[in-house]
Amino acid sequence: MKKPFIMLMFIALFVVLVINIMRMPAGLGTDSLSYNDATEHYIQYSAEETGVTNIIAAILTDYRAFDTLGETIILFTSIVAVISVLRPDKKPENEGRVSHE
Amino acid sequence: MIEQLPIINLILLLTTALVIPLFKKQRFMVTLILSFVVLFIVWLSALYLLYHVNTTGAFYYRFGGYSPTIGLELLINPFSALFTFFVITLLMIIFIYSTADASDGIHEREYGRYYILMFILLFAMFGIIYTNDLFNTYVFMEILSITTCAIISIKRKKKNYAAAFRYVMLNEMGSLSYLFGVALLYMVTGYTNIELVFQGVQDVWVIYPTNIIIAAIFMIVGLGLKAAIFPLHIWLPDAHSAAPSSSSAILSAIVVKVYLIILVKVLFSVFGITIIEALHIPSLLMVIGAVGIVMGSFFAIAQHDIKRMLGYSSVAQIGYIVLGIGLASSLGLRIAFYHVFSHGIMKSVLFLSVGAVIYQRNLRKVTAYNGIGYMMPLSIGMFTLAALGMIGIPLTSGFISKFNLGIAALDGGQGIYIIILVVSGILNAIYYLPIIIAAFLRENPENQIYVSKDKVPLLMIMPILILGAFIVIIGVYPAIIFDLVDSAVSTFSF
Amino acid sequence: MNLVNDILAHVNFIGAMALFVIGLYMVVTHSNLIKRIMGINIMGTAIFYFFIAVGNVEDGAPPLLDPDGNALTFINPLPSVLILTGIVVVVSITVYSLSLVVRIYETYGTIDQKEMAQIEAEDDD
Amino acid sequence: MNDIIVKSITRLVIPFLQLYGIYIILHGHISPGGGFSGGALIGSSLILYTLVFGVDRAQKKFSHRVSEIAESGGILLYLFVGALGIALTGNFLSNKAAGFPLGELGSLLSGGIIPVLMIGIGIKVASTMITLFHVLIQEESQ
Repeated sequence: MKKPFIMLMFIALFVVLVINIMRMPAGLGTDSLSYNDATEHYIQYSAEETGVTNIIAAILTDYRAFDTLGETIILFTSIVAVISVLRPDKKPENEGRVSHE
Repeated sequence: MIEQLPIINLILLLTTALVIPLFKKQRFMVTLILSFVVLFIVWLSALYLLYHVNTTGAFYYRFGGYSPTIGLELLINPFSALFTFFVITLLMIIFIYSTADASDGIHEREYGRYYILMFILLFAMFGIIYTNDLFNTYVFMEILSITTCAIISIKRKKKNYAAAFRYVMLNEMGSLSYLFGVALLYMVTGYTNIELVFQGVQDVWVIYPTNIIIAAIFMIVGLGLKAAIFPLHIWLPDAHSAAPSSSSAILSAIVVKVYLIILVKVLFSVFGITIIEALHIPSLLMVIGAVGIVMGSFFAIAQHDIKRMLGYSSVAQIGYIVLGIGLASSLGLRIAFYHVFSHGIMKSVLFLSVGAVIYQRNLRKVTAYNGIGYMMPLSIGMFTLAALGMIGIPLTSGFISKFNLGIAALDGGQGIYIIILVVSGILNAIYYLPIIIAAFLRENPENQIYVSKDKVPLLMIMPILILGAFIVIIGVYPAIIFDLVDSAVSTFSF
Repeated sequence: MNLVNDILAHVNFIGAMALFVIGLYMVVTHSNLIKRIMGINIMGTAIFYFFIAVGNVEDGAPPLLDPDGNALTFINPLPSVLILTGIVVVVSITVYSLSLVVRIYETYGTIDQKEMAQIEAEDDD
Repeated sequence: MNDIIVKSITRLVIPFLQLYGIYIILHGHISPGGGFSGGALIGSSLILYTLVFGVDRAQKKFSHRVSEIAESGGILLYLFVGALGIALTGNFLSNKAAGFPLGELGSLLSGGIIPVLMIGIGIKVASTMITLFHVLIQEESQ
């Protein structure tokens, strides 16, 4: 009873999303809304401003380098978090038990 | 040089987090002193920035000197300066407490890691508040969600793992919904900078309204999940009750507020008042807030574990802030911001004093508080003060928030919400007063009738007392906060 | 015929939406923890796919400049950069939640949400 | 895995894998690739070593201390380069504005801070992968 209802809700969500996206223009290539002056700037001036040919690298580590710093910090944080969860803490207990016996 | 101050703060916090693991061989005291010094320096510079922006006006910090269309920028205005100051002040006080109460379930070898996480948490919150870019906000939000989950799961108990897992799943759903909204907005505007997106959205709103509506829904639901707005609060009581006391205080008093701050930014800076009014989001938020206030209090009454009770009380108090945001007027926003302060302080006092009780007596059941007021007069006294603030007794900051929220509701023609405020005061009294009465009037199991000193370290009592003093100070002289809040509100246009 | 053309033009976006809803459905309804993590990953992938579809230009070249100065039509580079960041974020979250699942399996003896809830209820009694 | 074929082939392959990873990191600014892909290659070569020769020998090669320094070091390098921008009268993470030499377009030594940051990211990603793998595999062997 419950499951088909939830399924139906998700299908409804999907339909709403698809109807929305069908109204958006697609396949316009360089005329689409997101292909704006910022994109043109990256393509035209990145060689002059950063001196590299890989535009992705220019944006990643120059124009938006602060994002990339945040990303390396996420990696660092995940290590700290995973170690705080998984680093075995049983060793001292086991040693204690051995010495008692 | 002042222009570099915000980034210097961020670098300082980050470097401290990176340097702590290299100190492993040294005594732990070195880490603590270094951490405190860094926190104090950052506090001073946050205070100076607050003064600076309030006297000379807002400024932008542009990374690499690029214009905002192609680069990233930080925006330091009275709003962001005020909330970074709020975050660092509360966190510094909770930090002092945590140095003495790290025993609450955290293994000794994890102390260093706990402070690494705390500094990254602070870094992420500073970044979120300062940044003027939607995608950058997402990156910081993810740092924040990993660290908040990690400071819950660092206490290695069965329940913590389950609570942290539930939290990380819902958090991640929230951030991905937010990112989906950002993607939809990027599709129609081509920018991620908040101000440029705002302009783009105003143009596109006429042509493609459904896109904007769906983006708004996804972003608000995502942030609502992370901020535990009423129907999306299910993770909060588990997470907040399982965490160590100092983590609970951080989560409840600060982290949830940071998500509400992003919500305010998204509503009023990204979409703008005309669009959200056209979508009836404010009135929806008001209803959600009002229902949250009542239901959160009802759930809190039913709880036996005191930390769970405080968690549900947070759900109710978030309702006040949402109600204030939903009024969508400068009066409403003003009181929402004031309540961020007021609730942050009161809830940290409650969690920290309960933490002190757990430290000394290991009591978590609501019914076990009989006569404990004689044994721990200071902690329970401050608990009482904060609880009275929650109920809304005059002379506390809680009264000021409720009173002004009532006025703001009347001003917005929403007088019906005053009934909610009164009802919530009564409900709060129903679950807080029995604890206070039991603590001071009932006999305790050990028949101790004389008043003795709290047997907890001074470093745990001091922060509670300082925060308790703040409750009264901003309750008696609310103008201190209101002056700052007013200039923060004036950065949003209505 | 018009509708078919419309769907073909939007096929990438529709695929992204379908993936997003499938991922959301997995996270919300499945009680197996590993499957929920997979759902999160699918949701993330859907958004990255969406970003790529937004930035795509038909017959566009990858954004690598020719040092000789030949002008080409490039795809929009910004979405690619954003998802590069996004992928790393989702990977970190996945690692952290997997480590939690390891611990949950150790302490509860199960990775099923319903059984966990039962065990918790028994613990409280 | 005590198979002589696997061991010999791993010994043969790992240097090339790592060299290729370093190549990708260093050429990140003039060809597809960069810190993440190169770092992931180096990290997976170390994971391959761990899988074949066991976690104990791998830990001798890439000890705990080294991984800790590499983790912090990658970000500290990034921060240091960024802070140089402030010192050179620019903003944080400035490249051309702070006066770093951009070099000739398309050559290996070009792009100011970009290759340096790529190296920092590469170190960070490689050490993250191997550390996470070691932590997870040690948990299993407990």
